[in-house]
Amino acid sequence: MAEVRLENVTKSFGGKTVVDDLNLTIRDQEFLTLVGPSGCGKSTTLRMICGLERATSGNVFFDGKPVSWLPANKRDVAMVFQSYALYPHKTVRQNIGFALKMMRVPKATIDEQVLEAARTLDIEDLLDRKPRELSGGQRQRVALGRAIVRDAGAYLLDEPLSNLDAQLRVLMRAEIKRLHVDVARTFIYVTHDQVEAMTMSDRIAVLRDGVIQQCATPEEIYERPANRFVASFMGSPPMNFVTGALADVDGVRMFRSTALSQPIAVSDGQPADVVLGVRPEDVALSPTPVEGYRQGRVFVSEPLGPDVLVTVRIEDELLKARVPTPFRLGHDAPVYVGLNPERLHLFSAADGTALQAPRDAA
Amino acid sequence: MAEVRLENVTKSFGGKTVVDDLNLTIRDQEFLTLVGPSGCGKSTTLRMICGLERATSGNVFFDGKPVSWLPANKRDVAMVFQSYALYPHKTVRQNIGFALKMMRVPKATIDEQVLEAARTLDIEDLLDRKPRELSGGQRQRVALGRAIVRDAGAYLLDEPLSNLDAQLRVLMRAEIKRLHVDVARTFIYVTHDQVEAMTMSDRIAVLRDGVIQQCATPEEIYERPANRFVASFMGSPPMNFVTGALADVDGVRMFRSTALSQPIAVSDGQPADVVLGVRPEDVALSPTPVEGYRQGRVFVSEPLGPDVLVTVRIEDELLKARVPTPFRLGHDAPVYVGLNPERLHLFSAADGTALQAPRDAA
Amino acid sequence: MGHHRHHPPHLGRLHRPPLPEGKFRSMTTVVQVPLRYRVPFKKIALYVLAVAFGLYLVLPFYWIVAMSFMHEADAIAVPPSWVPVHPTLENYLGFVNPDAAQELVGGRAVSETPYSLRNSLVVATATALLNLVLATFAAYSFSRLKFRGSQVLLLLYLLTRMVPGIAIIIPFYLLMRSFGLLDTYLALILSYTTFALPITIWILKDFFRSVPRELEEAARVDRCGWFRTMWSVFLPVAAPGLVAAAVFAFMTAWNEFMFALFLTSTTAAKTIPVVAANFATDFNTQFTVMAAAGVLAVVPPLVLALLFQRKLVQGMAAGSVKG
Amino acid sequence: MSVLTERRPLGDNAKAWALNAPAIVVISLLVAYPIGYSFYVSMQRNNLKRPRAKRFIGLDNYKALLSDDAFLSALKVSALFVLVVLGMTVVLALLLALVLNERFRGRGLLLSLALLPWAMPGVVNGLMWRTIFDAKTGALNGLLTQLGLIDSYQAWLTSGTGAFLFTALAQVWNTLPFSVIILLAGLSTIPSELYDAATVDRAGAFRRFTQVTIPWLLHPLLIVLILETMNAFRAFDTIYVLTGGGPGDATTTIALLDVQTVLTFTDFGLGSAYAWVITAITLLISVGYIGLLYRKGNFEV
Amino acid sequence: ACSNGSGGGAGDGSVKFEGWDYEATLVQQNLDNFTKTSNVKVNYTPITSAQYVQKVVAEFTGGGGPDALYVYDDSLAAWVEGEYLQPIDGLPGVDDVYAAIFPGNAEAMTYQGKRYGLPYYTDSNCLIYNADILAKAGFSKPPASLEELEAQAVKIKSMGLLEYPIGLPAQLSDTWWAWVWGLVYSSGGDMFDDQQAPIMNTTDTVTKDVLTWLQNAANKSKVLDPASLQLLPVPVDNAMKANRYAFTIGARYALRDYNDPQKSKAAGKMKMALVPSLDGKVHGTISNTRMYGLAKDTEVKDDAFKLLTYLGGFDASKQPYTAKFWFQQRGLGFAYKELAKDPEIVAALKKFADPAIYAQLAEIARPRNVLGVAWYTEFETEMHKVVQGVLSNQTQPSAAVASLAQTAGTLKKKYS
Ligand SMILES: Nc1ncnc2c1ncn2[C@@H]1O[C@H](COP(=O)(O)OP(=O)(O)OP(=O)(O)O)[C@@H](O)[C@H]1O
Ligand SMILES: Nc1ncnc2c1ncn2[C@@H]1O[C@H](COP(=O)(O)OP(=O)(O)OP(=O)(O)O)[C@@H](O)[C@H]1O
Ligand SMILES: [Mg+2]
Ligand SMILES: [Mg+2]
Repeated sequence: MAEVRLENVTKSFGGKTVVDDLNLTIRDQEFLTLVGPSGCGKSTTLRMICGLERATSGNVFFDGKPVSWLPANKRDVAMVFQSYALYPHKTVRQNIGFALKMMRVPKATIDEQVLEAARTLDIEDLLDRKPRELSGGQRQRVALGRAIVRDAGAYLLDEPLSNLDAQLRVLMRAEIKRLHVDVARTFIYVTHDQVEAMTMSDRIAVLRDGVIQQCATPEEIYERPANRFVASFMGSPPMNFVTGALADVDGVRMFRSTALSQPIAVSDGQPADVVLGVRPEDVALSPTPVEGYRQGRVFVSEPLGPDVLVTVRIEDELLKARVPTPFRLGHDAPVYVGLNPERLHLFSAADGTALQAPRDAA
Repeated sequence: MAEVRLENVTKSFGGKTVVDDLNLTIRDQEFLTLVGPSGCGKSTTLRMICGLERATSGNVFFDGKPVSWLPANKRDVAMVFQSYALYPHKTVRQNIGFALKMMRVPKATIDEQVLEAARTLDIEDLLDRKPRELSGGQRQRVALGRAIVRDAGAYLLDEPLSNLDAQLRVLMRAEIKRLHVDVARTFIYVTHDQVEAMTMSDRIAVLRDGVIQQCATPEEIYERPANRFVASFMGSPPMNFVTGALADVDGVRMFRSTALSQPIAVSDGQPADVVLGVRPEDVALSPTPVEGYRQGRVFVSEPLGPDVLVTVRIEDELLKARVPTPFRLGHDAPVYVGLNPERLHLFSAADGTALQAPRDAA
Repeated sequence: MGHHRHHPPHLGRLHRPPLPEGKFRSMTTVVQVPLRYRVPFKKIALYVLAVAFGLYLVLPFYWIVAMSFMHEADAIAVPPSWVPVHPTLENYLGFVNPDAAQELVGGRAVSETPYSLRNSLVVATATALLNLVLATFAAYSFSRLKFRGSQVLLLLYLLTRMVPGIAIIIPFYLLMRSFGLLDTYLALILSYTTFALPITIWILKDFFRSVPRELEEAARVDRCGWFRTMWSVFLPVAAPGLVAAAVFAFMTAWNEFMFALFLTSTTAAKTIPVVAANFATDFNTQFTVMAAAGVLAVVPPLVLALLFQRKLVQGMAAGSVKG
Repeated sequence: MSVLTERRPLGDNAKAWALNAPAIVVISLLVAYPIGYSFYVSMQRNNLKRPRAKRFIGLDNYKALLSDDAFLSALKVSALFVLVVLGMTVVLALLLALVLNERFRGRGLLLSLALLPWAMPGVVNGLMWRTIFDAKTGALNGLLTQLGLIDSYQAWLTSGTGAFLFTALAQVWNTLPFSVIILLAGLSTIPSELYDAATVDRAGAFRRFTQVTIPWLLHPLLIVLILETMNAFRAFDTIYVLTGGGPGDATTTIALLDVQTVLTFTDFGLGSAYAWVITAITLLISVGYIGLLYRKGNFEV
Repeated sequence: ACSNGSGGGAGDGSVKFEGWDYEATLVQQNLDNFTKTSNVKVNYTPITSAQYVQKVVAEFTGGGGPDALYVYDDSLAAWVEGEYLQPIDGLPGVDDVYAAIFPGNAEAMTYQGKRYGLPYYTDSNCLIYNADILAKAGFSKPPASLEELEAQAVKIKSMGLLEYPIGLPAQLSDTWWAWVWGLVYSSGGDMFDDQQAPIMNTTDTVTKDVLTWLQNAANKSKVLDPASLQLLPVPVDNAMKANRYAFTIGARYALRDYNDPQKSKAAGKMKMALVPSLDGKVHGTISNTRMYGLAKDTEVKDDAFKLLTYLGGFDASKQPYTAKFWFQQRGLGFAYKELAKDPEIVAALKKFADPAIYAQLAEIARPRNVLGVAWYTEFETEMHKVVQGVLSNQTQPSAAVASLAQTAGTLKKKYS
């Protein structure tokens, strides 16, 4: 029920700018995820949207109306704090029900909703404990519970699942998604978990040092990162980058580096110094020579469960490849490396902006 | 420099047992990871090892000597707290250097080491801030820094990377590993991140409700889970489970459920009621019929970046398959499902213990 | 999957409370006017209150200050003149120049004032410190350890403070006399310590309680023994409480009168309240000199307060623990 | 692993008592005897003016109190005084502490001012109020006249109610600092993120106060209540200087009566009995406060 | 200084001497002079006057009392009973002193037939009036009777010179209200007979009549300032000095200040007269005596008594040296009859009072006759409250005297 717009929002702490001229519109009912390296200003942005922090300059609009001067308690937003901020003097039940109590919801309704939220979060049997007596993950769930019982215009969730185990996280993710559908409100989500970001979001905004790098759908971000930073940031294990240059060899446009020489389809008028990007899953390995593959040697291989992450050394360059389990070559074994030509990224070596990306999203 | 042994350790909080008769030996210089659902007693176990909590019964031994009565400051362990526990009145520099100061390390050495740790953690420019001026991830890194500057007999790390972005986490993981190699001490690590657990550990101990389910190498845990719980807990997306029965059909031992009928090699003398487990990556999908594949219909597909997680419905059962991107079938499209016969798990329906697992680790 | 998770296959949607329409439902209804340049009511209220309290606190004292710069006759003039019309320093002169004190009522008191200020400072500071040390130990036990008899002990501490001083002054005097401590700092320090200790323990135990346990644990892991933990981590974090307790003990000692009167007799230990009392006799009261002495008596604690006020209002454990 | 000896450290019980030992030693060494002595004296006929009549009379002093009009009237005055002073002190102190807990210009100054009444020696303080409330030359009269609020100088302390209220006012001024400091220090322990959370949970300023501030302040408030009750019950200096307990009995509190009995009438027996009645009453009230507030405020972060 | 044994004293051979803190600097000077001449060391401790009695009591109780000390006549009985003091009968010069002082003072220093003190100073109550205001109202003579006093006050009031011409210190405090006694004694009445039985409600109606007069003055003619209820002696002094009252009843020495141009705007206008009586005749007035006493347990009795003699007795030239010293320095009243004729004294006296009236007051003054009873302090305290009731019109004089008599009875019983 709310479109949230940040207009030229800047936030400084004593001279240090942590959010820099941010412009971002989160559409009504959108699920937007904020990602970015630690300390890039995600929490600060949420806090400004929420009204806990006032922007040094710029404005926040809800549904087109400026709210910069509206205190948080009048903004009708729910928030999960990164640090939980549970009320230590209240039981879990009171913690979760507090906002409802503030809205003068009848006692019985509160109880019912708290119970239901607790069930969803699997903390039903902890309802009468104080936060002090909970484990880290349990506290985080209480913090989440405090937000999900609410009926707010916008939900801000600051890494709400970071301390939960994978199982639970999957479940909680589903619950949050379902809540999003159910209440049809705007969600702004901060996470460090790429799977979360990729699977849950309508759009992802990538922040770096307080500046938005790209704001687009998950596919777009993954497939067509706007610059090298986004490309490297999204995707784990991260994209391989090889510095080199473009050259025309026999009328074929080629990317060349010490180790690689790869034909590449690219429009004209690009700078010569470029960086080639290729994701590990787009690197194929073969124990036997294959046409167009380069020979390298296995440097190290790490099992990731279903896959194996193999680092291959070609000349002086290291390339990571993600191949399905089993992979049985040992250190220094010769291996042949091929790059999926359809899924190559090219960035300017100078400023890192994307020069080309796979034409076609997966 | 220390073997840590827990012997019949039990911990109760006011009647509620949270760690139950735990027996665990962490070998000298081992990297052991504790995993388990939120609230299963991981932190409590660490705290008992560390000496912050006294076991209700049972004993903790360091190098064979009982230390149950030794206070934390005499145990020579370093610890990253799940809740960070930074000293609010000290700067980042002082926080990190505090333990060294306590050990009367010369000032210059402290400064040097702190700086080095800060560089490793990428918080060099925050050294003179107080914790309250840091972002969540930065705080966590300070907490980590406090442990890594130390020269301790054992390092206990309670989810030290949960609030870091993927990039940083990969780096930090490597740093911790490197530290482990460098100092050659015992590491006990708690994480919810399976990749972390799988890639870093010598052994993984899976905890559930305060009871150890399995303690083995990552491969073992992944390939030969001791019971259904371990199987379901490790691996994301989790293993598929299909309840059914064993039957001899035409002399071939078959697993049968409503939806499936799968030949399976299994020793005799097993109970009839069993649960079949298969990991999503061991489920193959084909748009066209394949010999031995069952027909199902696509229920939902979720892109995970390099892979797609496809949920297929066969009769009334849902099976998840993880297949490489791209996967282009839409909802309700018919699809053919095959299980990798070499990678099937079988569990007793009654108590969940593993009856068989893939013979051969990947 | 964990046996303890029994999620219904399809979780029903959360029931939302039927909220009064238009009141909280959405921010669209809340944000009706662009609240851009809101009058900062809170700030205004804050300043109004601050000024009101400031006046309430300072006006009576101001009168003392003003009087201390007046001649006796002006001080009791009708209507009063709010600033000294014939300002004079003569009320203060005696304190620095004993000869000038001779002619005043309570001239001896005037000459004793500097000593008594010194005595008061020594006694009050020592009391505050001794109190902090003793109370820190005890308060720690109440805030961190579960032990049998804790509640009773807490009450007992209080009880010792509840018997009015008047009932124990004579036996106390006897006790101090038998210790040979009459007219010494120690007598005063000890008696004020016993007065302030129970309350200090109560004050500190509360503040200690709000220091996150994890901090202490972290310090232990960082190889601090208990004392070191207290000194380097626990106490600095509990600083506001310590300052409050110290101020309490200091002030208790600073303005206590009766015990000081009974236990001291010479400038060796007489404190400022005892000496100040000498400015008012049955026969005469040298208002203005007494006011000057009062002003002098207020200055040291006030300076201390200014020095320590920052500690008192610093937040305690911001940013240190998560959860 | 440096030392790995199996040496049992002290249990919580022993540790706690060890930690309390210094305080217990100091307190019992110094006040156990006086307190015991005074209790013993309270069961004596013991008037210094008649040393030969001294003897043990059990609870007779206490029994006599029941029919002692002066005592009963003083008890009533004291109760009222405690009520008025405590109420005003707590409200004003809370308000002032809240103000001081905000950031604004001049906060340090105001904080120091808030300590000021505390730093003043009782006699100076008494003199100050006397010159302020003085009927002939008082500053209050001067001020109110100049402001045009009264026509002529008033004798504020000559009516029972007036004397009562004005002494209470002076007493509040004096006892405010303690409460302010304790409450302020209490406020500073409240993590600001709790206010953030409560604000986001739509609690307005008032509800943040009742839901976050008050629960955190319960224990400091408990101390304030106990100590201010104690103080008000024992208030002596200010009352003595301002009214001497008059007019009539209007401001003769039990503490005043007690001091007078002991020091002026030198009746130690009766005076000690008064003192123990004061002790018993304050203890009872304190236990009441504790029962009311201790549990609720007893939580850990 | 007082840590040894139960004997008290300074323990180093010097005389431990305590007094309330009036002009402690002068006292010290005087003592230095004594030490110089006698070679007796004196260890002098002044004590806050408001707590003097209490502290001395504590010291004696604790066994650390002084060797010589100031004693109020009010405290004498209790301190003797408490065995703090020893009689000085028979010690050298005592008889001479007692023969040379006014009988009232001698009486005040005697308890149960034994003498306990040498006089420090004495004073008696008088009517103090502002002659200037009286003159403006057309009076050239001070009132002799209470009726006259009221009439003059009414005139002053009606002329608008003062709203309330009469002021009295009637706030409760631990000091006694001399003016009540003064009024009763000036009219020839008493509250107690010689056996300390209350007579104010029976045979002697003076108290009741005085109270009636007070009530009328305060409430009917409204010439007595109602603010008196919150006035201690010092504020009354201030008001007198500021010409804000025409009359008060107070001690003679107050005039010294009142007539000191440095301190008083009314300097030169203030005069003293006998306390007006009901019938206009001269009957008497009240006096008090402050004395030097000798501790019972002193170990330096000889030196202590030497000090006592220096302070309260005659010097080598048969002169009451210190008494004279005090009068000259501060105008403190003297107990020695002869001093009234001393030319130096007269000269000094003339500066602020009429020597004749001054002397007459000393002659007719007598001490309270209930000083010796154990319950005197309680009675005095109760009396203040009762008089406050009368002044504020809440108690009728008849009820007041009844209540006083009853109080005396109760106290007597309690102390028997
Ligand atoms: N002080 C306490 N009182 C009562 N129960 C407690 C207390 N501390 C922890 N518990 C309970 O003990 C169990 C184990 O807690 P612990 O912190 O060890 O869990 P954990 O495995 O670290 O979980 P997480 O991954 O969520 O951090 C939890 O169920 C928790 O609720
Ligand atoms: N009170 C403060 N004073 C100074 N700097 C601050 C303050 N609060 C935050 N910062 C800085 O602002 C930057 C952004 O902080 P923020 O909490 O928004 O980061 P974040 O993106 O949420 O990081 P994380 O993922 O680690 O939580 C950080 O570099 C942090 O150090
Ligand atoms: Mg953050
Ligand atoms: Mg944990």
